[in-house]
Amino acid sequence: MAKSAVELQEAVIRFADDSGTGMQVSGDQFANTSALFGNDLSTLPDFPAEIRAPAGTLHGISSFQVRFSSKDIHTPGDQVDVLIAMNPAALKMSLHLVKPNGIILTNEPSFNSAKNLRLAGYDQNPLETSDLDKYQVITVDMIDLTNKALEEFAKLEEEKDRLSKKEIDRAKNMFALGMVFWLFNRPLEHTVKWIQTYFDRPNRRKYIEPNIAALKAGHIYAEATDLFAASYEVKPAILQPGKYRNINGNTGLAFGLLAASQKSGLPLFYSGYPITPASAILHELASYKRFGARTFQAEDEIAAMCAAVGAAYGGSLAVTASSGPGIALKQEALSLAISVELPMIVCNIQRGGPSTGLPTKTEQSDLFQAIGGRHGESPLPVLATSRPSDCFDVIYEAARIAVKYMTPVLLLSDGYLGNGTEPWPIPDLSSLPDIQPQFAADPEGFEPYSRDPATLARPWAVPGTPGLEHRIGGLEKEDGSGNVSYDSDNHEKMTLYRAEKVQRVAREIPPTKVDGDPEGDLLILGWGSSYGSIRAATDQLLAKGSSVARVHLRWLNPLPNDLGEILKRFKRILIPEMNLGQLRHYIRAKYLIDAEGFNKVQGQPIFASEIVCKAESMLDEQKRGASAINESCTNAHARRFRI
Amino acid sequence: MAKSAVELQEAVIRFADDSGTGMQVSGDQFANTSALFGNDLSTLPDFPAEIRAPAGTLHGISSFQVRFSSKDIHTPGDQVDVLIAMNPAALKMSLHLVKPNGIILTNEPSFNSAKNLRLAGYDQNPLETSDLDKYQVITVDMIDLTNKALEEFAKLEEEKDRLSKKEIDRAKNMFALGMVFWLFNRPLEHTVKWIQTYFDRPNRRKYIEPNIAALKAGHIYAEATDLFAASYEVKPAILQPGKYRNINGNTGLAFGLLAASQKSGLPLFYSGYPITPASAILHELASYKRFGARTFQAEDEIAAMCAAVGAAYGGSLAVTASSGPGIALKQEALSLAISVELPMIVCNIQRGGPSTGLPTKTEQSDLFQAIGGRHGESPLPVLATSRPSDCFDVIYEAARIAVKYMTPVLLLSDGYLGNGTEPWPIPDLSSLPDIQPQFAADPEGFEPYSRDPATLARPWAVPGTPGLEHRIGGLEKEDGSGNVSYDSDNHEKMTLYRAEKVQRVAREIPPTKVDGDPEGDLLILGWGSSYGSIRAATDQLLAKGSSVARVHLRWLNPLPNDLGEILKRFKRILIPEMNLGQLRHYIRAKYLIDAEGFNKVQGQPIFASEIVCKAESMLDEQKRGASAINESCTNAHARRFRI
Amino acid sequence: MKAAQTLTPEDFESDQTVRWCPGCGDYAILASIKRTLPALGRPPHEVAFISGIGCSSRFPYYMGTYGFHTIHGRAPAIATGLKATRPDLDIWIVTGDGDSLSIGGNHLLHLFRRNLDVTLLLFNNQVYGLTKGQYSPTSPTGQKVVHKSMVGSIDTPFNPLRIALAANAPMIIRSIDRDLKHMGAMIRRAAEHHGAVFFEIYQDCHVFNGGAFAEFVDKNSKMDAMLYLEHGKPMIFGRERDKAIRLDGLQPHVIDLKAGAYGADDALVHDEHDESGLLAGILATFQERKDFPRPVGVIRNIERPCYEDMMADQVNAETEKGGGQTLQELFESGDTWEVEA
Amino acid sequence: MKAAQTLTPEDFESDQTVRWCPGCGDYAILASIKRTLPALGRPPHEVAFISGIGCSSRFPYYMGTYGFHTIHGRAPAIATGLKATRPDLDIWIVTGDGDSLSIGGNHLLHLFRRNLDVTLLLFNNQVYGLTKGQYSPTSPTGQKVVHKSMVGSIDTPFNPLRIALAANAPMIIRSIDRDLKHMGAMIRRAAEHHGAVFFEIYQDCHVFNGGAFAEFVDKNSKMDAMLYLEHGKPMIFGRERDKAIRLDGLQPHVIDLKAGAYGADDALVHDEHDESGLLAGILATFQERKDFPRPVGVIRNIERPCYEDMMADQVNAETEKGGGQTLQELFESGDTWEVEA
Ligand SMILES: Cc1ncc(C[n+]2csc(CCOP(=O)(O)OP(=O)(O)O)c2C)c(N)n1
Ligand SMILES: Cc1ncc(C[n+]2csc(CCOP(=O)(O)OP(=O)(O)O)c2C)c(N)n1
Ligand code: SF4
Ligand code: SF4
Ligand SMILES: [Mg+2]
Ligand SMILES: [Mg+2]
Repeated sequence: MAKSAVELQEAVIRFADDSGTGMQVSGDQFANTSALFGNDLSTLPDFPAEIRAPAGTLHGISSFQVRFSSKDIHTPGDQVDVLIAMNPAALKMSLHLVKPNGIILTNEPSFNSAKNLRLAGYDQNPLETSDLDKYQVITVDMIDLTNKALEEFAKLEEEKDRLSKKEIDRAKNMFALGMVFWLFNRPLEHTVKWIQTYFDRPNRRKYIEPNIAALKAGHIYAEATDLFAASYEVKPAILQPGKYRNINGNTGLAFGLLAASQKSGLPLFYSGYPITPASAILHELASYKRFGARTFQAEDEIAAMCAAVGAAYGGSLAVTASSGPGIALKQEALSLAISVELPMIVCNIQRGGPSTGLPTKTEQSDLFQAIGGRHGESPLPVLATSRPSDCFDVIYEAARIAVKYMTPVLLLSDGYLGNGTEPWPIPDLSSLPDIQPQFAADPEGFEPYSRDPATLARPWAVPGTPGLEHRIGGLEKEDGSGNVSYDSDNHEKMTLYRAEKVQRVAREIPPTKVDGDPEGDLLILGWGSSYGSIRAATDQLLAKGSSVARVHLRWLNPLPNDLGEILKRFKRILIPEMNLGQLRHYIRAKYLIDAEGFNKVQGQPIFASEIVCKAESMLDEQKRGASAINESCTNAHARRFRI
Repeated sequence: MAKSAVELQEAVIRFADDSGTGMQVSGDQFANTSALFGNDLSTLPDFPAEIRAPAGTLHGISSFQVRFSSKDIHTPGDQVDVLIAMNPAALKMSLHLVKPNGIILTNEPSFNSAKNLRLAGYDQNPLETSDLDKYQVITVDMIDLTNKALEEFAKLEEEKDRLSKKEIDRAKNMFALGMVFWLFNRPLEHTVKWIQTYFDRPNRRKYIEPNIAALKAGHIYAEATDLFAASYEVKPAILQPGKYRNINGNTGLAFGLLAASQKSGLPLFYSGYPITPASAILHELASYKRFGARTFQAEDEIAAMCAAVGAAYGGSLAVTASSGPGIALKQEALSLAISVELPMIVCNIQRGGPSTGLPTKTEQSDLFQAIGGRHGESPLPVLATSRPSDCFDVIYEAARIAVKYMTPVLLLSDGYLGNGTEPWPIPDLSSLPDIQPQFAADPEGFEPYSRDPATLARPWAVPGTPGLEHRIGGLEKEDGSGNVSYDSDNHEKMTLYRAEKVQRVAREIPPTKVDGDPEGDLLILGWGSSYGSIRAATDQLLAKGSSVARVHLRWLNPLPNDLGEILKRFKRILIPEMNLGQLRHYIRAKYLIDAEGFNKVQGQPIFASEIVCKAESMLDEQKRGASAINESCTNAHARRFRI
Repeated sequence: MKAAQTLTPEDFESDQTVRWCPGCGDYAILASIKRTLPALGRPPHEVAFISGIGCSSRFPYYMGTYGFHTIHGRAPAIATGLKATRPDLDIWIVTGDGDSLSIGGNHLLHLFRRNLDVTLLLFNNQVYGLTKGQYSPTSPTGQKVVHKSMVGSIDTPFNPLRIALAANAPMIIRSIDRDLKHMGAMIRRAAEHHGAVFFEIYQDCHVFNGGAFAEFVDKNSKMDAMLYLEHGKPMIFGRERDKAIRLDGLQPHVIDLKAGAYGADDALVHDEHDESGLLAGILATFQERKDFPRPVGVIRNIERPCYEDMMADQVNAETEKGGGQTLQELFESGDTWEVEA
Repeated sequence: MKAAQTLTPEDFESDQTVRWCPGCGDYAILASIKRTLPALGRPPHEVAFISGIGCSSRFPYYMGTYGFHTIHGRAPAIATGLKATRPDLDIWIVTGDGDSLSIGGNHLLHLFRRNLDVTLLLFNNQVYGLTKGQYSPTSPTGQKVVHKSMVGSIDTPFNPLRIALAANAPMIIRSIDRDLKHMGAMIRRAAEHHGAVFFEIYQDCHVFNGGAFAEFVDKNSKMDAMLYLEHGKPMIFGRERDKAIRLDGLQPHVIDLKAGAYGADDALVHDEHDESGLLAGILATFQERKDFPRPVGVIRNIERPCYEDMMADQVNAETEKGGGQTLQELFESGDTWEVEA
């Protein structure tokens, strides 16, 4: 019998099962449905580095976490309200995230398999021990129920339409999703529509009806039975008015490039070599050839970088992307791009390092590589995205700066932003700032290395322009003429020009936004994907009345001109990073301020709670002058590994 | 008629002519003769990036500067006493270095050639204008004199022995050298011996007699004529007792590796891809196969780096070297080496950047690349050579640390050190510190990622060892077992291990030597090849009674443990570098000290005089609180290029 | 450590769980290699597997030998450094079509040019498996990235045999994942050869490029689709051994032995040892020709001096020539002088 | 900007002084290219020379066209990006044997595999000139680094033609620096071809590898040492045109036309257009055979679709299919929702 729904402000749901069983789909469907319903939300997909590790193993688990709310939120959440654990390994991997008294929905038969239990490292079935006492555990035989619901499809006349048991079992993810939809009073329509279009392909159409049936069956089952103590409701969030869609960071980058190409009138050339988590950008753009995007899958990252240099030389908006290992390979050619001063964008979708590291995990540890990772004095502007929904703006700005200053620009994103989704207020193309390439055309007094007095940009003189024939290259060039020059004074002059040009980009940076107290005890400074956690943490701290504020940097090189003055207004500076303190290093060197770090290198986003904990211990220290608290939690992870 | 020689404490001679005319040989001969005579000395070869630019052009000039002294010296000198300018271009390129009233020895006929004058950019023959009034100009028709002296060889019966005019002309460098030998009362024997051995090859023997004849003719001519106002004498220097030879930095590195290989019992494997100014190391080692050195000319720098990784994996002392562009290409594989924690040495013989930059000029601008130029948290020890005679010690230490801590080590040298020569006190092999590789052999409880509690080094378990079969790779590894691990806590733990291991290398660094006042107004901090100039500058400042001292760093990562405390003892810190302030950046970030820089990026060594000038203006400021002086000179070069 | 003769497949097995997709062709390859190695007489500790990055390159983790999972495309260069300094080891390189022919193409060429005594196993699944299905340098033109509404590739694929021949690979072999017996025999041939072996293995990427080699696996088509090469034997194939290859001038043709016009002795005879590489060159063209069978087996097998042997010879020769000069003597040679105390 | 027909060599000359060693073969190549370009009808501003690093790669500085002296080994990749986006330009790559076959080998392979309409001029002097004389991938085994008491190279050299064929280069040409007339003719052939041209030029590095190609330059030996190829013509050579190439089975032989046993019609006839590449493959083996002449001229000349054309076609086709969806519409497609003010 139906219950009246309990109203919640927000909830965090985590779907987990073997990779390849459709859990990413279930999560994604729940997210989109909630977005359409008007919730603010944030998602965190997490899958193994192996394509498909063996079923039942801890390494094989693929999970998808979605947090949705009636207030605006910025992280996928530190703790889970509802965990859908389809097998023991899934439970093992996610249990530590579940809130006390949280709901755990499990698929019974997979917990009766000794093999599954062994693979997950359980010597007993956890459903039968007291381990889960502090949670609301709901155990359902989804295999059996799904098979019952889909009986008819197993009996169809037409051999080709008939479904095997195996095929029917695979619909259990829809059954589970149906139950969760009921739990949160969500409509099924959106997912039904999706099923109808997704399977509308040869040899796939026969799956449409069964999946819809499984979805509905799960919904009805939850409705009919008394499994859940209650159903819940999360009201729509009050977002800025406007038209929204859900977007992940890599799609945001792709869209931003299409926009920059259209606004600038520059043909888009994107060259890449597949690598996790950057490949998706290449896939996206390759499917937008109709907007004139030329995509090139190169033989390696060096070739991808070089092809971008060639395309920029020819007058295209040239872009390449990779992650750490690939960026390492691009550096030599990037140094050439800096020397010949051509506009292009290099994106680094960061992942765990060093070397191959943790390809599917996220990290912020390529900042040193971005700013200083080349030979010689080879400066370039560096900026970073901080949420899936700002990737569009950031890469658009990167394009504008690259073209205006005639310089390669390096953009840092990461796997968490690339795959995570957020509602995105769809911009009006006509309202975007102009990008105006200045192509040289007049042979009169033309010099390839003359400079715009304001930006120090050199002219963009593309092959094919009559009368501008000239030669460029990686050897040092004479100021003005661009002829090869070994003159010592000229070399210093050109070195200073290249450095100063990048510094002048700071003129483009709007006044830095300080959220919270304009001055006070603690400033939390961040960059990149820790944005959400830092924002949530500061909000909590402010709510508790602490004297804190936060600044989140989009520009890392150059740093904003007003940053030094802002930093001085606070007693202490905290810089949370998913690395060992790379931004902190630059802040200390430039401003000689003893900034402190909260550094987490676990291939996972920093949790807001961790930042709050660290911040409060710092605030306490100031009051008490004691560092007692400190030990308690903030360095918990560091302490675990005192070595 | 003979004159009694005027005694000098030191002198600087510069030989300059078209490349390929033997000026490097003349300079080298003068240097070796002086070394054998017992002078301390320092040399600076300088040649064009082109193999052989056209005769008479400014770009084609090859020069060799030698400074020799009866006191110990550390730089090739800022100013020249005697310039041998064999053609107008040579004069044009070096004139600004000659002291007022310095001697300029020129070869007349080449100044009578309109073409030569035009190529050098003279509209009149400078020998006939007043431009050179403030110098002692000596003009000799060396062509004519050499031809007269070698007449007989042009008339020889045997066609095959007979010399053409062209061949005879080429001996003029020996004629010039003979004159200079007379000017400084140097014996000819050493050069005569050298000629006899150097030309002792098929088709070359016929040049032995003529060259000796030319050398003697020049000597006699100077003796006989009254050309020079006086002859000079520079007495032997009082060096530490011991056996000496002249050495350049690249040979020092090669010798150091042979020594490390022999002392450690590890076979030496050197892989490289030719690049200026690092190629010489490959050439050197390739000629020492008899000491077991295996050298491998790879297809590119990536392969060279990878081959080193493979050799290290197999238990060799693996080494590779390149310069900036090549190091950029090595970074991805170097990151693998860091991840699998194998010992090896990577040398960067720095040159002017960015990109191809100034291949034959020197620079210190790859420090950022060395310390932070990789993706992920990938730390490694970095040290630097500071003079040709310490390259041996530095690379030997690099080998010792690499093996003891099981880590790749990056060594920074530069073109100036690589090619420049200095007297080298030949070490006694038996007196060098031990290098003791610890190869794992016992299968009992073997774990590839267990760690030595002191050094955190993992065991070196090479293929072929029974019972130690194991797998390693670039993915994150589980502490201990080394199995692939995506566990977040483990990743952080391993990241901290890798960082801490490099920090512990600081335990190997002896107490930092502070030369000059133990505390005071100004500390001049340096690294790399600015050693000589900094040392000379501090000595001058101390002599003038200023309160200064200097510290020269061999270790750049980690920095010495006692450095912070030392820095605090001085009111101001000056860091002269041939870059835009890369060491300064690290000092500021680590110690939050407002270190100042003297930065010269001209592809040339910093001059002692420039440092003295900068230092004095800083000292003045402190007294006067005025920055009046400042403008006068120290920023001269920066001011020239205010942009 | 056991005596070679008592070795079993288990001795070549690691304790790691295998992590390939269900149905992946890599499982079969792993099985035949584990099954074959014991017979080759090298104990596990003398064997090293070096791989790059890719699904295929996970291979070393599953072997009980020494193993090094390196970086993308560089395994040949790393193996070169290892073999040049450790000729005593038995070294196998495992790589994929992307790893070896896209990013790693140059190292592959130089490995075979220099000819080190290693065997390179190229798992060719005509796709980038690990990165989820992009086309590779061996993918047919038009191949699409799976699950993407993308237009197909416009790249012309490489013919791996032509690449191996260009680098003058002394031994060239081809086999297929599903044919364990043939694979085993070929692995033995590769192991016996002193010199670099280019070993292409058709491997089914079940998930992203399933069935790419179906015609060579399917019982019905396989005998007509493949030509099993044997040295000195005529090139006859077909389910009823009713087809053969005949040379007409330079160009090969498929002849029908039933039609009567031609007999078995018109068939081209295979010669592994053709130094010129021309015969292998003809076999290489088969995959570009319509209705031609795909040659499998030992395509080429000649002897060339090995790099590591020449390197060792040089070092030894120089050491003797060196006339026992000590290192100390070297340092003190040339122009030296004493400064007296 | 002049009309094409009135162009002169001076229009293709830059104001930079040429900086090669006296006697360097590069001078001759520069001369013939400047002399030939005016006739090809493209004004200087539509022409771009892209080079890597090396003495040879200084080439663009001396041309009055657009020029880009890039980095070592990467010119093919940079030219690919330029040609893919600017099919309208006439693009020439200038590279050396080290630049293109050592560090740049992989990019070279992929350039020809994809087949962009560019001409790659490989200045093969069998040595690293700019870095002062180390052996290169085309240096004969045993070559020493000049002025060094080093033992010789133990590397087996590449055969550049085999590399070009492995990448399925549609046009392959060889000429020599000193033969200005032949060079000029070949440059014209290359320019006429739509597709990637692999153009090997034997170039004398006077300083570090002088005389490496003496036999092909020396008046007395040259006619016996070289085989000038012409399409459809028998392969006859020799000072008295008294020698020819005859095919015996697969293997080529040099026959003596004077001896009487053979006549001109026994000679193998050259066919540029052999799709299979087998004939070119046979010509490639000549340099590995004793007493065989070195083939020069157009070795191969077939048509293959060009990468940049296919790319443009895809973009155009997609744009039409796109049915005029605007970018704004794309952004607003899929699941969207309105938040009311
Ligand atoms: C430098 C670098 N670039 C790109 C990648 C991403 N990557 C990993 S495997 C792979 C290709 C895999 O294809 P293949 O070599 O055919 O192996 P398979 O997975 O098909 O067995 C790529 C592009 C990487 N790991 N490192
Ligand atoms: C990344 C990099 N590695 C190495 C070098 C040094 N280098 C410059 S040219 C060259 C080889 C030159 O040989 P080749 O390509 O045959 O040209 P050549 O000088 O003979 O014309 C090398 C190794 C470089 N400039 N950049
Ligand atoms: S993705 Fe393909 S190649 Fe990789 S494991 Fe799965 S089936 Fe095998
Ligand atoms: S080194 Fe050789 S290739 Fe280079 S310019 Fe001189 S002669 Fe020519
Ligand atoms: Mg593959
Ligand atoms: Mg060359």
